[in-house]
Amino acid sequence: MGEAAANLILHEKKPTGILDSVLKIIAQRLALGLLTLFIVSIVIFAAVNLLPGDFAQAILGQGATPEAVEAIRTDLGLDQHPVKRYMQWLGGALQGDLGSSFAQANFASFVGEDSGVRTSVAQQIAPRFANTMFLAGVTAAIAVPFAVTLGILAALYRNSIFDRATNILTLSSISSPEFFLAYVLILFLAVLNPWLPSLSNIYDGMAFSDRLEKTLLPALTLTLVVTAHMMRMTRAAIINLLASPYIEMARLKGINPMRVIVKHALPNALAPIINVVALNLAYLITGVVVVEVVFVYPGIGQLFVDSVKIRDIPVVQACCLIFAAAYILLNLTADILSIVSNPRLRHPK
Amino acid sequence: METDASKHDDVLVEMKGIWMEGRSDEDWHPIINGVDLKLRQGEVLGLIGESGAGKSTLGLAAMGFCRDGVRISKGSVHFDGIDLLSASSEDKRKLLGKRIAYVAQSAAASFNPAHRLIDQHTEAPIQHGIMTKAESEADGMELYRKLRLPNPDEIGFRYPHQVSGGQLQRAMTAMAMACRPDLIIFDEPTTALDVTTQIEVLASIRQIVEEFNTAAIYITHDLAVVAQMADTIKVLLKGDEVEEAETREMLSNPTQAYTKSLWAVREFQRPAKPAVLTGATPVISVQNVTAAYGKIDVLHDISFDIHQGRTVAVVGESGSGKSTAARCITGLLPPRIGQVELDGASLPLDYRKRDRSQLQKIQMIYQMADTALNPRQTVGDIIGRPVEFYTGLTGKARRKRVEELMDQIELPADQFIDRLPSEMSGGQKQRVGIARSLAAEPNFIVCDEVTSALDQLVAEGILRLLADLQDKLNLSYMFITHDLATVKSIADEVVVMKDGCVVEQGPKAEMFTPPHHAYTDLLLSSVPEMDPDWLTNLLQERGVDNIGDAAVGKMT
Amino acid sequence: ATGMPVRAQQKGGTLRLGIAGANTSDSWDARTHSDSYMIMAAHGAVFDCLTEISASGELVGELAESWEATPDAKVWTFKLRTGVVFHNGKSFGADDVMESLNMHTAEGAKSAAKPIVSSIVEMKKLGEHELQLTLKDGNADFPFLMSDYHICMYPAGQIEEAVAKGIGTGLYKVEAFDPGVRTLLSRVDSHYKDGKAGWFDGVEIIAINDSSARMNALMTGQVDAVNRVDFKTESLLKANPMVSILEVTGNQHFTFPMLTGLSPFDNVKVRQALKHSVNRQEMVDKVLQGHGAVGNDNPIGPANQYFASDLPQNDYDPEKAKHLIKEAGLDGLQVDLSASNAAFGGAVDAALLYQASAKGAGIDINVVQEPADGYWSNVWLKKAWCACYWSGRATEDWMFSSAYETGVPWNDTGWENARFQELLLTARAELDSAKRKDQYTEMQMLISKEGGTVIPMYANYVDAHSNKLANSGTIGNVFQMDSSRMMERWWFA
Amino acid sequence: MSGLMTFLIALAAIAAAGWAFRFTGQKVTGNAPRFRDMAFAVAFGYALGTAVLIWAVWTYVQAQFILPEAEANKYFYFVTAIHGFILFAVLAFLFRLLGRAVGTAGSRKLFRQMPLTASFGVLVILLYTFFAIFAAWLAPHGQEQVFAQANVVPGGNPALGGDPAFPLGTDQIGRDILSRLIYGAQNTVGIAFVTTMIAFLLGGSLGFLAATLRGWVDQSLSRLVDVLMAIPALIFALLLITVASAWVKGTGLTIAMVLIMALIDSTRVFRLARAVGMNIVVMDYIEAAKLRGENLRYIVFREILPNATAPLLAEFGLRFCFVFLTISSLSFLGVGIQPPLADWGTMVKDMSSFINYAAFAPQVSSAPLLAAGAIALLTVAVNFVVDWMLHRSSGLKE
Ligand SMILES: Nc1ncnc2c1ncn2[C@@H]1O[C@H](COP(=O)(O)OP(=O)(O)OP(=O)(O)O)[C@@H](O)[C@H]1O
Ligand SMILES: Nc1ncnc2c1ncn2[C@@H]1O[C@H](COP(=O)(O)OP(=O)(O)OP(=O)(O)O)[C@@H](O)[C@H]1O
Ligand SMILES: [Mg+2]
Ligand SMILES: [Mg+2]
Repeated sequence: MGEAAANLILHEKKPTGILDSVLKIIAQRLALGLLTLFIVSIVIFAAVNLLPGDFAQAILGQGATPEAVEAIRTDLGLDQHPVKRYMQWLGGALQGDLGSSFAQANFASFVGEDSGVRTSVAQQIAPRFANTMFLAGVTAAIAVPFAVTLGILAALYRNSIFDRATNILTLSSISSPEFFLAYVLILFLAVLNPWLPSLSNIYDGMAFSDRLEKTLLPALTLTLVVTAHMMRMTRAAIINLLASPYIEMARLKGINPMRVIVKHALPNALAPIINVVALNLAYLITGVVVVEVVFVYPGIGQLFVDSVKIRDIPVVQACCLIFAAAYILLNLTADILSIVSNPRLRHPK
Repeated sequence: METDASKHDDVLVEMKGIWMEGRSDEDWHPIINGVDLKLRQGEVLGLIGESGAGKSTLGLAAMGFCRDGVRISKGSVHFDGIDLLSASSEDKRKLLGKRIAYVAQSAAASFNPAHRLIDQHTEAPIQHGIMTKAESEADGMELYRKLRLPNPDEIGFRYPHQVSGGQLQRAMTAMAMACRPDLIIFDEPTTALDVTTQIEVLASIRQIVEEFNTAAIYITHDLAVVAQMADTIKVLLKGDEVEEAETREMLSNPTQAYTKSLWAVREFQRPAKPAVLTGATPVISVQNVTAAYGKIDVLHDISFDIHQGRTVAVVGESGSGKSTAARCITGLLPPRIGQVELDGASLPLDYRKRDRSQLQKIQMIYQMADTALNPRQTVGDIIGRPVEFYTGLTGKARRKRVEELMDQIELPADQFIDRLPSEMSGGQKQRVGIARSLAAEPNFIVCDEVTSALDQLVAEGILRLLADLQDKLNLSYMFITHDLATVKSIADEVVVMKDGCVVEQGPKAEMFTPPHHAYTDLLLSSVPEMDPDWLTNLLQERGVDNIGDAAVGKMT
Repeated sequence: ATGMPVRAQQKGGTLRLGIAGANTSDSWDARTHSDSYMIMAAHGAVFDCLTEISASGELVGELAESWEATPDAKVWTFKLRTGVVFHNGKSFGADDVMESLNMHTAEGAKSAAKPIVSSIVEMKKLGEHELQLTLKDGNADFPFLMSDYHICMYPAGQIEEAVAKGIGTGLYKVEAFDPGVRTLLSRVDSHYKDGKAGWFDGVEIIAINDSSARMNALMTGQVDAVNRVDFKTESLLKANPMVSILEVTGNQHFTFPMLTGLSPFDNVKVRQALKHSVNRQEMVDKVLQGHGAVGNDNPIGPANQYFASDLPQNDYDPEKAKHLIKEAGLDGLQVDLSASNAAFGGAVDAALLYQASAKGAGIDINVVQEPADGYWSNVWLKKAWCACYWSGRATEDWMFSSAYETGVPWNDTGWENARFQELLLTARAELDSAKRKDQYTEMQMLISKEGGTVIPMYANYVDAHSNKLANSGTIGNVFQMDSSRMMERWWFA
Repeated sequence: MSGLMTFLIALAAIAAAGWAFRFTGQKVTGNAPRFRDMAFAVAFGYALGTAVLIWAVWTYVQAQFILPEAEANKYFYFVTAIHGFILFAVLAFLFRLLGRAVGTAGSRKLFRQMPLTASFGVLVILLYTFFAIFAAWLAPHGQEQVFAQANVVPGGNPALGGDPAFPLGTDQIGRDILSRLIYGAQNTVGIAFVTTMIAFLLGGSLGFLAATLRGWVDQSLSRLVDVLMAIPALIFALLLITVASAWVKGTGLTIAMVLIMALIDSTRVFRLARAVGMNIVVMDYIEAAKLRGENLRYIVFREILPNATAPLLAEFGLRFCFVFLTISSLSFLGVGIQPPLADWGTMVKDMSSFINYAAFAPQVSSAPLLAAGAIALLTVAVNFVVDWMLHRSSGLKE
């Protein structure tokens, strides 16, 4: 009997059981994630509203008359009770409306005509977020395969010079401040050898190749930042398993070392590797402010920092929410992938 | 296939003067000291010895393989004329799996959880270029059928965790046969199994080895098992060869003192105690207890009494609820229905609601001394803490009491009081565990498989100690075990459990004389005996389809 | 209206600028502009004003062709250029001017040019392209004021849209605008300045607030010119053969304004003590690396017409400062000084130098490093004492009425002085040059002695550009980057 | 195109060299296991490594002895890196020798097992601690002291713009960089250390509490931590510090920063402590203690804590690095340690623009690298030590 037929028999037996348990776990995690997101939104709202000063004052400066401040506050709804504002914001956010940016609302409303041209936060964030995702994507595309391959090789040739050198190099790179790495890369790849542009001013409608070229240097910097973590986890997860009886069994079957690692150790080490990859991806989306500053990369981190400074509450809140959602979503994905990669959970008894 | 005539001349494996070393911390310490080994085509060699004697190490060396941190410092290993020690790892890999195969102790751990059984089965034939995947799969199913696995055509497509332990062990044997090797190393293949399952695996291993005329090294610490399997037996002690002889010869006529002492362990027997007075209040009385983990009931309406100064042995296969019953008594798992009485008074079900004197009266000794003793506390602290806690003794008085207790468990206080658990052997750790429960001055002690992790010799010492303490202190024991030999030697009464129910209970003498409940019978008859013909006879008596899981299945 | 070309101009190419001073809150509303990025983009390229100060410093017409005043300088008549169209096709006329001016005085509007515009009491449309403005008081500099970068011309009736999209009459129209990130402009097809200015096909203005990144972008050829060269590294930048430094002496000065309404700065002795406890030469040497001159707490610089060069210099005199503190009735002085490099390059260093030199005078300055972003909205005009910069203005009156006149929004010291105020008004309408000189000298004296701002140094505008760029040889000194008109006046060699 | 060709040829040459290496190795050593079992990939790796080494030595010799000074300038960083590498390797080696020779039996054993990287780490940490504690005595000048000479080039060579009085030069307003680096050790390291300590006290105790008590305590604490972790650390810190800046200034703000960072980091510690605690709580000895009727305090502090020290200590090292780097980043973004306290992050930021001129003036442009290097050196050192500790506690023999 062929494998397919046998598969059929097996799957036919317990299709609901499999689906049930995995779906149930996923549903649970999802609900938990949503709850977390909800509480995050409260925390953020509270923190943002605790920020000293408000947008009206920040924008109007010393010359502000009380009436003008009041006018702006009313216009922006800042005079309402925080709880009410929160409910409104949440209601909007649930319908996908994140409000409109204070900074873009600006003073246009004092021209005497009714505005209607205010940029919505979503409009403002979308391109920035897309940029950040692009950077994260490029970095991930370089870093993940690189790190996993390095990790596998390091596990295979553990304790060799190669392993030690990789270990020292990655440790050093993870230990260096991001801006240091950025400057060193600029120094060697842009200044001393003008191979890559040090300025990552990407914009809409840029050719993909240009965009890629401009993103390369920040992506390389981030690769250096995240590779070590993933590589070391891959190595450790694999080496952890090397003492297990089934690895010994595989060796005693005369399987060559590379195959032992790739075929026998790696599938069982997937869960920790997936988790660390997800963690690092989350970092790429949310934690790259410094790199964005150094390379003048118009990502969401920059926007966030700028918005905090001018107290542009809708933007700050939206950014935070996106960060939290990205983090939660990636963790969720990692959880689900871990479940799916584990035959015990995939094929319950 | 070899002819019968050539069978005894063809030396397949020859190890000469093997010395092996293992690394700990900074230096190398000896593991095997100059052992010779010769194995002919189709011959089965039994390798026995206590834990740590170096059996596995030697067995693996016969494959030209060393675990990490182990090396062969002297000697030679030849397999079918090939010098395994100077062969390149490439050449060795060509032999492994193809001509030499390995069956590990725990099949559950030795199957890769990420792949289906059949994929693991076919890996070696495909990698060694012996068969195509399809051929190998068909062959695998054939082997499964020969080994009497249920649904042989389908079972291979399961993942390891979807198959029971005994079945896995047979699938492992099938996997070892996949390339029809000349030599198989069986490293304690049945140690992790219940007696009822073990017998099934033993039968199939023996059958397949005979059928393919494969040479084998069978490693175990159980004499009765090796007696069924091996042609010759080699006894190891701390890396030294004690003696080697033909099986029957060895069993009937051991020459060395160590071998004799091994044989003698099985003889320990306590004198029977008089029957319990009717109307006496039991120390512990479990009454109609039903308990559940979450929503699933694992104990169903069980009741038994334990009287002053007596030992009640609770037996049953793994997962039958023995430990759960103990957890109900100690209050760690409050029963859903029913109650537990101590000296006739009912106990709060949750241990957190019990007062100090109630807690003090019930103590527990654990199976794994490693996890039961805090690795960061010295022996003095481990024993001293309950002394201080329950009796309030401190300073010198406390120390004196600790020394007394250490005296009772026969560990010299001056040597051991400041040691950490990691600096002691398994038996010594178990003794510390006993002392810790004695320190509370209890009436009743739960012993949950306290000897299962120990060697026979050491285990016997612990059993004797427990018996002595019982006589001296008039303690009551609830003795959980799956080893019927232990039951025979120490119990006054026996409770047999299966699937969370008590199937039979009564005084030991009654329990070991027929007629039994069918399950008790199966349990008792599945315990291997030192007679080399035991398995053959049993199979003849019952038929191959009426042993192990199959028999258990038929019963319910 | 551009200075005479020295070399033949060539059309073509896209000019890429790396400019500091961008914010996410940037918009095309010229009333709110205060930092170089939007001034460059709006005033320098997309929008036009009525008048313009040429590279050589004289006032010329931009959207106004000519103007004349009544002798008391009260009624001004502007003749507007004809045939000018906005980027959206609307043609330019007197209505646009009137509405654009009214923007600054609209209800609730906060415009830095409000004082200028509010001095207009009447606007009269004399024709489609002729306009009469009547002032409250005479102002000889009024046409000068009309070149202010806040007073850009927007299309009447479409101001809201123009503010949102950037619709002006300038040489370059907006292709893409990403606040705080990038602006892309393209040359309009035909323009009234054709043949005189606007040689590039397009301009890309990239926001690079990080000075290190900005210099790097220039050196690696990713931009053609940058503003605000880091003085620290100017000498190193010069070593690069591909790059030229553009240094002009303007009226840009770095200041430390104190809010004179708050204690202890409400005490003039304290202010004077602080003025005597800063080592100005050291600051010029270290912060400007010599690219500038010692200031005298006076916003009127050597580039101005009525600069009072013989004013007594406020010099570093710790003893005198100590004495002044005592006179103020204080034992010692402890003050916070807020600074961020957003105020000007090296502001934190300057503050630290101030701190060090003031120690000698027994004054304990606590330097508070403020975040760079939002410095102008959160710190300046808010914190009692902070660092600040001024580009300077072409006329004395303009400078004073921007930041020193009582009650103007940018009076960053809140300083009010009756005599000064009186002089300001008189001098404004005074057409006699000698009298004006006296009046302005007295005003400078007042500010220097009693004013609330410490002006330790004048900084040259130091910008840098690639050698691929060429210019007429005459460089405007009103703002950085050729008075922010590099996009109009320069070309690729 | 020709570049690609050169590359391919070089690759082929290295591959050939690798093969030859293995072949001769096998012949010469009579098929010793080392060469016998060597995969081609490994041989290739050796050849590649050797090629890189040869290139490095060649470049070094070129730059040091052969090329004229102007051209050699290009390799300034390379040469400095090699000098630093050799210097530290030798120091670490000597230090380990010293450790093996003196001290108690235990410490000597420790040093015998120590890899060179770990001894390097220990050495650097000791040095930093020493500098941090005795900064006031060791630093030639005060951290706020301003001298007349600004922008003195590091190196102390007057011909290149240096000044022997300031061996590492002065910064843009004339403060001695060496002194500021030393004080920076005190400020930056001290603050990071305090922050990590607080994070551990908070996160550790709550984590163990959650592991022991389980139930709703565990649930609510874990959910809270989830929430706090969902907001990116650096950004959350930025936000909270901005909030804090409304109430406190200067040193107060630094203290607020310490507390905020500690809070944020304690969530990570909580996770670890809880996970480690969970593994310990299931041990039979904890059950034994519970059955004895022991109270929570005894169980947490006497039974759990002693068994959790190894992973916690390792985590402490890692956390310290992260906190340290985050503080540097915050300073770099302008909201960290407040001036005029010397702080490495700020120093890097202040001098970062010099780095662009490496091509013309390597000495000058190395100024920002000094502070950044100081940060990197310490974190590398701590990581090396932690790595070794983790390796030891993992019990892997390999
Ligand atoms: N990888 C290793 N490194 C160092 N020493 C080892 C290693 N493996 C085993 N040893 C030591 O070698 C000795 C023999 O071990 P081995 O596993 O062969 O014993 P065994 O007889 O098979 O015992 P068991 O019945 O417990 O399996 C033990 O003392 C053990 O500590
Ligand atoms: N913590 C738990 N949660 C859920 N189910 C459990 C738990 N512990 C045990 N069980 C289940 O309860 C049943 C009885 O387990 P118990 O540990 O009492 O068996 P046992 O007879 O002691 O077996 P063994 O000989 O393997 O120790 C088994 O089916 C087991 O799977
Ligand atoms: Mg073994
Ligand atoms: Mg059990």
